[in-house]
Amino acid sequence: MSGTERLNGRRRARSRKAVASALQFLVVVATTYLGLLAVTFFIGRVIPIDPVLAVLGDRAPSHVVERTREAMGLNLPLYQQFFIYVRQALSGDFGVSVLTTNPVMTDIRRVFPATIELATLGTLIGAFIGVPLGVLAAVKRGSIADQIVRVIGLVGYSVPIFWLALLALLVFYARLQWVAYPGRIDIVYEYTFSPITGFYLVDALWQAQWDVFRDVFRHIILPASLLGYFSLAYISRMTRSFMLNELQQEYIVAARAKGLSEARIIWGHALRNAAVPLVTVIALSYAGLLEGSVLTETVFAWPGLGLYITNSLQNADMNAVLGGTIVIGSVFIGINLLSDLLYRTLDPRTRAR
Amino acid sequence: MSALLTVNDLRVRFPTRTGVIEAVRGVSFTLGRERLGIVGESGSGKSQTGRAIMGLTPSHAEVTAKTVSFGSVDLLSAPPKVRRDLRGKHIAMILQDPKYSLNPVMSIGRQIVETLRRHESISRSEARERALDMLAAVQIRDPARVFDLYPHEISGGMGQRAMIAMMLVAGPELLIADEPTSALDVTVQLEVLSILDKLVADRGMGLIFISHDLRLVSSFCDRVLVMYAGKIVEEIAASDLASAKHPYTQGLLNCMPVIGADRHPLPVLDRKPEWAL
Amino acid sequence: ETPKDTLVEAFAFDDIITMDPGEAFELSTAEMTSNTYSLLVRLDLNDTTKVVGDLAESWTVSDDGLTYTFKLKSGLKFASGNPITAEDVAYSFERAVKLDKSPAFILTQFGLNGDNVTEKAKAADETTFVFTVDQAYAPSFVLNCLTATVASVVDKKLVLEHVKAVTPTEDYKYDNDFGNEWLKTGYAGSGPFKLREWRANEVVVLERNDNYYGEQAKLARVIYRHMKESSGQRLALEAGDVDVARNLEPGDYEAVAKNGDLATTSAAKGTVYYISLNQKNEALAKPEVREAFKYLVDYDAIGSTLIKGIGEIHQSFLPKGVLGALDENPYKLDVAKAKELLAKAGYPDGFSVTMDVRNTQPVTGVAESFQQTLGQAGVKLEIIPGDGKQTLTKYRARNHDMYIGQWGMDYFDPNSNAETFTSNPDNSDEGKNKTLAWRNAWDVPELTKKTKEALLERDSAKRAETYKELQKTVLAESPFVIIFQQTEVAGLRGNLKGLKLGPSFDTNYVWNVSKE
Amino acid sequence: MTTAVSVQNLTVSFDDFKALDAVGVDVVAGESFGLVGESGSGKSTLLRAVAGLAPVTEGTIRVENRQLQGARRGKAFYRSVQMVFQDPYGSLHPRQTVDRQLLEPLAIHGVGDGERRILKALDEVGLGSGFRFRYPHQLSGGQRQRIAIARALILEPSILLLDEPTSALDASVQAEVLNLLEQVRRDRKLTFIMVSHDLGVVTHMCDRLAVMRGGRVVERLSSADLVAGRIGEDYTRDLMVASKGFRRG
Amino acid sequence: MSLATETRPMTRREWLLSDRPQSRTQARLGRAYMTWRRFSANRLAVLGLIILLGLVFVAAFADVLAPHSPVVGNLAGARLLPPGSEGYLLGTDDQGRDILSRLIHGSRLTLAVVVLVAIIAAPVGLIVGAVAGYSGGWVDAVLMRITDIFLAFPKLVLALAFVAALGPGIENAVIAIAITSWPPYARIARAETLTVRNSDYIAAVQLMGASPARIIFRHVMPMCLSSLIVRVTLDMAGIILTAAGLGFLGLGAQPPLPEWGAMIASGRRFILDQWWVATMPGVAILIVSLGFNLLGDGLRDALDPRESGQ
Ligand SMILES: Nc1ncnc2c1ncn2[C@@H]1O[C@H](COP(=O)(O)OP(=O)(O)OP(=O)(O)O)[C@@H](O)[C@H]1O
Ligand SMILES: Nc1ncnc2c1ncn2[C@@H]1O[C@H](COP(=O)(O)OP(=O)(O)OP(=O)(O)O)[C@@H](O)[C@H]1O
Ligand SMILES: [Mg+2]
Ligand SMILES: [Mg+2]
Repeated sequence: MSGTERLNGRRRARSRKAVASALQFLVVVATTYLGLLAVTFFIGRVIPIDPVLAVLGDRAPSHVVERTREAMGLNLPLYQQFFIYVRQALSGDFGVSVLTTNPVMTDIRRVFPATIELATLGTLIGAFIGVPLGVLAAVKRGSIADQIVRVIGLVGYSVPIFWLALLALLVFYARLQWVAYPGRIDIVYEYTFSPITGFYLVDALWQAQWDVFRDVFRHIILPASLLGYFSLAYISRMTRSFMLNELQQEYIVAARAKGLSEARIIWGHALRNAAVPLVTVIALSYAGLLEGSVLTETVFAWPGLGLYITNSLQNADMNAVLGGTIVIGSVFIGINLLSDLLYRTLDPRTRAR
Repeated sequence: MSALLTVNDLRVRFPTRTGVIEAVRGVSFTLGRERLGIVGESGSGKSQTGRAIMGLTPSHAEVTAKTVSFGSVDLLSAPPKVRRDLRGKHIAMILQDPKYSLNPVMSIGRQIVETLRRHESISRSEARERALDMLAAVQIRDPARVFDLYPHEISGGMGQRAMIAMMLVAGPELLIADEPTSALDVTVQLEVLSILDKLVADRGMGLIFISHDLRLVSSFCDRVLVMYAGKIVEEIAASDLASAKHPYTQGLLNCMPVIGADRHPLPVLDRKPEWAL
Repeated sequence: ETPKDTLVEAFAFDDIITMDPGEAFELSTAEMTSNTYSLLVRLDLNDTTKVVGDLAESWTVSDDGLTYTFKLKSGLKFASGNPITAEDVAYSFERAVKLDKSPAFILTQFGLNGDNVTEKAKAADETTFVFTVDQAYAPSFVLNCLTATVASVVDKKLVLEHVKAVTPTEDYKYDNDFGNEWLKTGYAGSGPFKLREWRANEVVVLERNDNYYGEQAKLARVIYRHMKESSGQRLALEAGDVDVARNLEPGDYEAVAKNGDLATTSAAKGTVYYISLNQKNEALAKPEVREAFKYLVDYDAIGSTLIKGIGEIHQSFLPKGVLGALDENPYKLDVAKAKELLAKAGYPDGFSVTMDVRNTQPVTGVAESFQQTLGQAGVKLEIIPGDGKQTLTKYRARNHDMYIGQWGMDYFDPNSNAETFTSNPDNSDEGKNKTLAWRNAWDVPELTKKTKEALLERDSAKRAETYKELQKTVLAESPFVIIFQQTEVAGLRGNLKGLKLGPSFDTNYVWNVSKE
Repeated sequence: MTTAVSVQNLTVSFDDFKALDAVGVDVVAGESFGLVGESGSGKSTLLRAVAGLAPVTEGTIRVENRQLQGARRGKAFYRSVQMVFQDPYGSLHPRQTVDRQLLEPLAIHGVGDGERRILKALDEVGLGSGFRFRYPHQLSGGQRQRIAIARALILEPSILLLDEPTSALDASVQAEVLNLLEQVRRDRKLTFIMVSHDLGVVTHMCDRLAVMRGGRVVERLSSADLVAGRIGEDYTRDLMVASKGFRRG
Repeated sequence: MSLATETRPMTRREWLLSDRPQSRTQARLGRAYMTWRRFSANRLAVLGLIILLGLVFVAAFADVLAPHSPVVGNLAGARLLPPGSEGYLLGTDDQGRDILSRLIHGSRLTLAVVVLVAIIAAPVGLIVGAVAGYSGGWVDAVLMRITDIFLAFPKLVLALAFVAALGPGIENAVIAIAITSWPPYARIARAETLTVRNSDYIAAVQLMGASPARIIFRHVMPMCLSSLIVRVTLDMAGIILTAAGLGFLGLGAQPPLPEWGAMIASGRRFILDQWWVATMPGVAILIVSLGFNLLGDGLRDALDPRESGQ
């Protein structure tokens, strides 16, 4: 029995495993998505709202209501309805929004960039401030700096976002007039500025419209900072805990024994290792912000997906609500997938060779 | 004999919630370019002694000594920068378990190169060459391949060799090896030890070899320090071990089952409280 | 600061679901439609019991009261540049009736249907439009109904360019959609403004119609920006980000009124807020209980706090300003009296009951206040909150105990409210006519008949008298605790001139607004 | 002479990796049998397969002349076979007192008289009742290993599987534990299968041993042969040399 | 440690700290005492505990503590009074109700939501995770699939949709939050179970012939418990915030229940002029969820020293 033979066997097994795990991964994504559809479908059926009412409004006379009810064909067997539902959802067809009369997908395509832009900026703020803060707290464990970072994080964890948003609005908009509100852009620019990507900051930069950029920035900065704060609270806390863990490892001692500087040990070795789980944390926090937009967007009248969903909910526009839920859910799945992949590339131990 | 390292009354204390733990309680010795073994049972303070010399004691611990000098440098009063420059370049340390002591997300080669480039301003390619040479020196058969591997992709024995390569690549004068082979298989253990032995001999380094295996230490080192409860209870030349005076040392020697020696039951240590005083 | 030539209004218009005048029946749409489309006749804002001509130069009613002949003004043009003819009017009526969407009943109640509409609403010549009704209704009724937005005149030529073919079915016998799909977001009118864009829950943009026959609108553009929150609207108004805030609540309204840079305006609207008692509930069906509940609303406190400025205590079903409206508020909070009545009804210790309440102000606040005063008389009220659609679904299925809500007039005529509060032709669960009386299972054959008669009374004074009687009956006996009439308010920037809210939602005109 | 444990042609695979490859071992009742070999050679896996803790793909295991099926074991099996693990820090439940850990097997098997048995078991492994209510973290490594032995003995098994029971211990403590094991074997006439990588320990404890490498048994020999240098395989000889300590050469 | 222990009777502290406990109770108490000592050394954690004890106290004696009725106000006479007004320490709301009294009574709702969610979601997650982790194979696959599906959902949006489907009200809010909050617990319990499953002490119990159920419930679950407790405590803050969020969107507790989130929602309308109406309940939420977070942090340090890095 030679060692190489065993080794080869293992390698073969590993590559077979890689294929199998890729397949498994697909199955996982598919079933998750199907489950998402099943639950949204279920919610859509169970909801005690007359769908006809949603289409017609309250003041429609009875015969119109009756006629529409029949026309909407709510009489097929459930499984058949579900089948149709799945097929449509897979082709990106979530029906027509009652509220806007547009296909839900068209609406989402219009509002989602607003949410993504907000959440992305929030996450960037959160990560670029949160990670260094977390590292600082871990390195200076027990110091005043650590305590301050912890308190910042704890408060961020404990404060109702919509409440803080209200207060922030009161202070920075109503009293100080530092920022703009509401929406993404001033009315003035509404008809002189034609976005391409839907991400206004990017578009304004792209087209070199500095005044527009300034205006868009003034609109986005407050909600993005708030979201950034929440993201920061989470990220700094997790960074701290990961860093503490890494700093205790033997390889840190080994690195010190090599004579490396503290900075190199912290940023090059410990953080590089902490980065592996951190990627997941940041991705999760990003997903959380996308979802958390439901509350923030309401307060800031931010025309994004969150506001779209709440509005639709309040108007019993279930197609839109479920479509939005599915899109956010899909993005969640996608982000999880992405963070998984990132995890794999960052961590050589899980990297398939 | 010109002393490479002088340690006088070294003490390491850990303040904890339940009181102060004295891990090392007044250890003194001098070391030339020789192989010095430190043995003792678990918790006797062997590692903390080694780490205190390296300056790797956890920050909340308290390290005091009359002197800890490396050549002409007083280590304890030296500024951190000076100590850092010494570490890796002049004093190096090998840790027990390669599985945990190598950075898991950095390739073996980069970790070796990192030591070199920290202490010598040389080009990337030159550093790579030196690292490959070093890998070859620790008897790794295919250095170029191993260079790019990650710690989890190599075996324990290979990891320990890489660790040795990483620590010795900058050519230190003093090496502290803290149980460098106890995580390895017996057969591999010997290979690694012989590599270590050869490198130390070739380069004329001083070596502090920490182990709990008295027999191994005595066969590997010139001189042995026996530690018990943070103190050195006996210092003895390896060749004189059979005539050790301290009952602890004798107990340690005797309690190991030996092939061919038919002792049932095995003699056991009868610890006396006064040993710890 | 907003641009000089643009009016920016903060307005909660999340109810808009279509901009097609033949289909739209929402309050916010009414404002947009009335500013962008022309009608034959409009409500006379100086005397809301009368109408004035819009496209119509003049009109006559035949002696038998069945034929209405309208003469159009000359030289009229749509925003598209197409001329306006009687043909367009006829087509507008035809499509509304044939589409048979929510507001169509305002026309079809005169005996129109898909088969006869081309006969009953037709162009006699280029400028003469003839409208035939099936009974000799009070002319005020007919004309009032024609002020509704469903009677807006659409550009036939333009619409025909955008019709979509559909397959006829049992329910819908026509081969095209009369441009309905296009008009949901499109525009084919002739009003002072053109509809440029509507993005649901975001923005509605109106632009001046240079082809308008009358006086040109003063501003080039009106932008309605969707904002739900009163406080947000006020903030934006104070900051000058908007010129008008339309959905201010009492506190914010007061603050705006006090602000020297800002001004306010208000107008009583044809909407009443009421609490209704489902007569299917044994306890609530007792006449004494119905009466007791009317004594258990703290009208004064509500009037001076929760609805201060945005509503006025008003206990009869016809809003002020409507023909025959009764201005009497006999009820006051009187817990002792209510207790007495409850004891008489056999509930000396009160009882438990639920009320469906939608999550909007001031309804929630009033409901909570009512809950407290009911509690004082021993009646335990459980509030079941829900969004509008949820509570309505339950309400329309008659599954509630009590309901609090508002009723806005469908068209500016007393019959609109009289019919819903006092007529219930078939009280069975299958009843086709789901009036408020039906929803609360209030079976009143006598009143139903009387309501019908009022419709055919051609003498306006007598007609008004009948409505007064109906209101008195409702006040005394009905399961409706009518509390107040809505006052619509707006906060304005100080530099705004000419903004006046009308008596109904389709009379909030913006073409007279200008900026200094 | 009866066979206590008989393993024939045993193969254990994890996914595609064969941890044991057609291994055969016969252990006579009352003897002490040793398994040596390098790390990863499958020593632990063999023991775990016997105990029903590893997935058997092929081969047969007979314990006291009863053929065992798959990973399922009857209650009787557990009363005759017990195991002591390598890592004294990992083999005791960290949240349970010694008392609870010793009581558990009695409770599972519905054995009464727990009080007495626990005290007796503690006594037997040289720990007084003072240790009864301690948590594992309040014990030293050697003491933990004694508890693990007590736990294994409390059901009065006839076969004890020992997976490197002393390799995590200091040499001085190792001697104590080895003495203890020898003594209970003598007292109870137990059959031992003992894994170790230390030839010294194995020859000290066992009559016969098997040398494993890469999932296979490469050589079976008696301790006496080993001591006398009657060794067939190079690998065994390497092990032998290695255990003598370092030779500068 | 003192050397004089033999000569005088043990103090209670020494009895607890004894490393030679004489009875089960002493052992258990000693362990608890050690945990308490570790916990109480963390001043912030003790503050968290005090906050929560305060919450429980206030909730228990709400009837005695509240100066006014939480539901009946004085609409005509005492509406929107600022804090410090005669008889109204924290002011009144738009129905003329005393905000302090409402906050005091609201503590019951907050506590109820938190406790209900905890006793629904945590055990469900624990059982699902432990069973999945221990069983492995298809049981694991199926259970984890379901868990992942729920995890992939946007939590708040899903809760919204559920409440919309079930109808608003505090019970439904609780159910909706519980439905969306068990999956992380299942994940934690499973992860913990996986590490425990392959440990030797579980192998030892298997070797005693213990049934899988016994192993899961008596040996595996206790190991998951501490990280679960920590996580649940930390999540409490999130639950309070989610409940408040639902209330804020008008889908939480029914009026006139003094639920804090709903109070913010209704006070939000007055934020510009009567800031206290929305601010007071916000502060209450902040304090209580801060309390939970502090406690959770402290518990983690005390129960799960690994994670805190001690
Ligand atoms: N961070 C620390 N805090 C408190 N006590 C510590 C710490 N590190 C080590 N000790 C204590 O110091 C003593 C000596 O530890 P050391 O690691 O030097 O032992 P050792 O001789 O190397 O043992 P082993 O053979 O197990 O490695 C031990 O009793 C240990 O408990
Ligand atoms: N549960 C498992 N899943 C996958 N592989 C396993 C598992 N258990 C053991 N193996 C593999 O089986 C091989 C044999 O392992 P085993 O534990 O039997 O070795 P051992 O001889 O006891 O080594 P050691 O001396 O290190 O304890 C090893 O390569 C190991 O990686
Ligand atoms: Mg050590
Ligand atoms: Mg093993």
